[in-house]
Amino acid sequence: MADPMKIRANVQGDVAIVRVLMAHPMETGQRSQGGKKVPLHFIQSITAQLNGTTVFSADISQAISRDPVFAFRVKGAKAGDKIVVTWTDNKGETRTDETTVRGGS
Amino acid sequence: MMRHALVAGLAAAVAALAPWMSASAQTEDPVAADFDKFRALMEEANPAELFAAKGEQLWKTRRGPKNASLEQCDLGLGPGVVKGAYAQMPRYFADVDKVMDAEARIVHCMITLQGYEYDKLDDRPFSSATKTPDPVSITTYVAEQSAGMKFAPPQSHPKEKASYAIGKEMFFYRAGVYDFSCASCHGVDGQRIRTQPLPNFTKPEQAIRAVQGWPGYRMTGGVMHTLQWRLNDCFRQQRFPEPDYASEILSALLTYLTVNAQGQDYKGPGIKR
Amino acid sequence: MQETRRSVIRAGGALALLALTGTALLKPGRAHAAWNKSAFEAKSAIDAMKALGMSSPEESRDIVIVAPDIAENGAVVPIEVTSNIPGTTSISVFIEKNPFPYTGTFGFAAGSVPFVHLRAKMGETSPVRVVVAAGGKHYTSAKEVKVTIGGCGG
Amino acid sequence: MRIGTAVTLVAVTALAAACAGMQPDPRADAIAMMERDFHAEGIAKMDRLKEDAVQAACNKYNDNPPADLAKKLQGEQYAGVKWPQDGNLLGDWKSGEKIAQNGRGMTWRDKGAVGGGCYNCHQIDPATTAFGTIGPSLTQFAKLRGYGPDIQRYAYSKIYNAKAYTICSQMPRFGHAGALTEQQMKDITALLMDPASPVNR
Repeated sequence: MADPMKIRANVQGDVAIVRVLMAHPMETGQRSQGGKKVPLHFIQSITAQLNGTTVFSADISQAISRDPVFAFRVKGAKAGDKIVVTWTDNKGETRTDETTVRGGS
Repeated sequence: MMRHALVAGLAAAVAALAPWMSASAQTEDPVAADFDKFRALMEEANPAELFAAKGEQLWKTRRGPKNASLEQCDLGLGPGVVKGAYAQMPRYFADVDKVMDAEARIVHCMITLQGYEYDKLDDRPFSSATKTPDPVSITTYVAEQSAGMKFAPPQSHPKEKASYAIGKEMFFYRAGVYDFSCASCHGVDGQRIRTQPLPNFTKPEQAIRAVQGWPGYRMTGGVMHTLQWRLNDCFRQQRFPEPDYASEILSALLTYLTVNAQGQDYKGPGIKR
Repeated sequence: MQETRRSVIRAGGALALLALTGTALLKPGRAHAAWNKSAFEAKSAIDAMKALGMSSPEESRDIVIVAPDIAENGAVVPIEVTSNIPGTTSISVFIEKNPFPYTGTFGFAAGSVPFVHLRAKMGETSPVRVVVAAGGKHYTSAKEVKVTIGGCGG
Repeated sequence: MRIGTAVTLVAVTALAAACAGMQPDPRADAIAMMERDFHAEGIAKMDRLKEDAVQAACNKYNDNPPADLAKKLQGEQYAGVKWPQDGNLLGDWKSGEKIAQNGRGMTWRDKGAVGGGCYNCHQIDPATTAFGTIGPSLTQFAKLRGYGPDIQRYAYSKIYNAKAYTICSQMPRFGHAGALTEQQMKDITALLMDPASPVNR
């Protein structure tokens, strides 16, 4: 099973900055190991929800770096709100993690 | 002392003879500044955190032949105390009567508390694209728990002083097919190898660069590396034989480097090129 | 031959687009179209944009791209995009000189700010092109990122 | 193997400690610890940790040995330079540039030497912008010093053994160490000395 994500969401003014770290090899299919090509293996889709409503989504290619990092900003989020992030990769593997929005800067 | 005077004299002479040198060092600065700016941007969300999270889990989970967690491991501040321990290592440990750096101590605890064998931990101790060894993740976790604290490796025990002295000798020891020492690259101000700037680790304000940012998430290959890996790779490029993983000589060299950097803030696990 | 293949791909794209309307209804979680295989497999940014239905986007100064002039390491190039165009619904990124230029589309809904931070692999020096969708139209801007081979061997 | 080494070294360390009890000797302790805590890997054998006379003098005197000792050692190093049998010191500067660019070789991952790594420390062809600053710039090397046989011999022997001129130079002794072949050293000499080389244009 995939390792958990690290999600941080901090309110700054009326916007919550959400930073997501994902553990994934993001193999391009071009890299060789022991004389063999490592097959294409990468996250394709990401969605993020704030209290159950989708606020951010992404479709990505294998060109996103290994252990992907994304940041996005959500208006109107308050301390205590729930952020849920899900990714799905090209092998159908998926992972969902959540965090609580923190107040302050 | 004499060495410093000599080196400073040489540097001054070189600068006087070759004015282009300082000029070219200056033209390189905007690029270095740009690198620093984007490094800072990346440090706001560093994949090293993923390894720290994994390391925390490994620290707290009962594992190994003895089915024990590492929560009784004494990193110098008492059994189980992780907060601030990394910034105060290497230090002397009475139970082994020697000085150990953080990773060496973690390996020691994995052996004594959990029953792992050194030979297995030593087999492939550095991260690869497909595997991050457990001590690397655990060291990352332990290091993260000292983020924002000042480096303060103790120098009160005679063995800690001896460790510093031995590390210093090691730093300046020239040998091997190319006659290199650590100081060949890191003993003079303002030099670079190819395009890479070379900090002078004999000076406190630059010595911090030996220990800052480690453990580091390497952009190349996207793997986590600790100071054990960094020193190993230094000796490889120095054309020396290979140092044993988590050995006392590496703890001594780390004592020398960390004491030189003492009093400066540790920012926590970093991102490396 | 090539022409035929392209029309097939285009037809595939159209089908996907049709399918999307259905999936969008089934999966309320998505803020934009389904993973567009033909766009992601396109070998040029222009072909990828065509597959995404982004023909002839308009140059815009309201797209801010923050990326290094020279990447320290092509394996991890940080890119931040902010769109100041009202009604922005998505930001798409194309690294023109990569073997597969289309890097991703980031969709914004329900109060999310049209901003994204991502990190991408770059094989060589290339323009990083951004296309923003807003109010049914497309806008574009680009920034060049130099990728050098550093290090000293040994 | 390791256990055997460890046991011997415990003895060595004990001995060192006994001596250290009288007078602290970090240098002896460091050498004993290195001998114990390093192991041979690939072509990098343990004998690489042993100082030769030059390294020992530089280590002992912080890279600044007494003048008479330095002079004696430099003479010995110069005497050890093996000159090409055919008497020709200049090879192909284009090949020399490639060797100068390549910094690989002689580590425990290598099978032997590959390049000279000259650019790691020196500016040479001004068109090659990725160069280090540990050594002086060699741009216009012969243009400034002359193209004659004396300077050719100086360049060749300096590459062969930099310690023949400056006993604690940071530059490796490429010929002495067997890291570069005679032909490679000729090619690098040509890079510095050939009037057609971009170094002198």
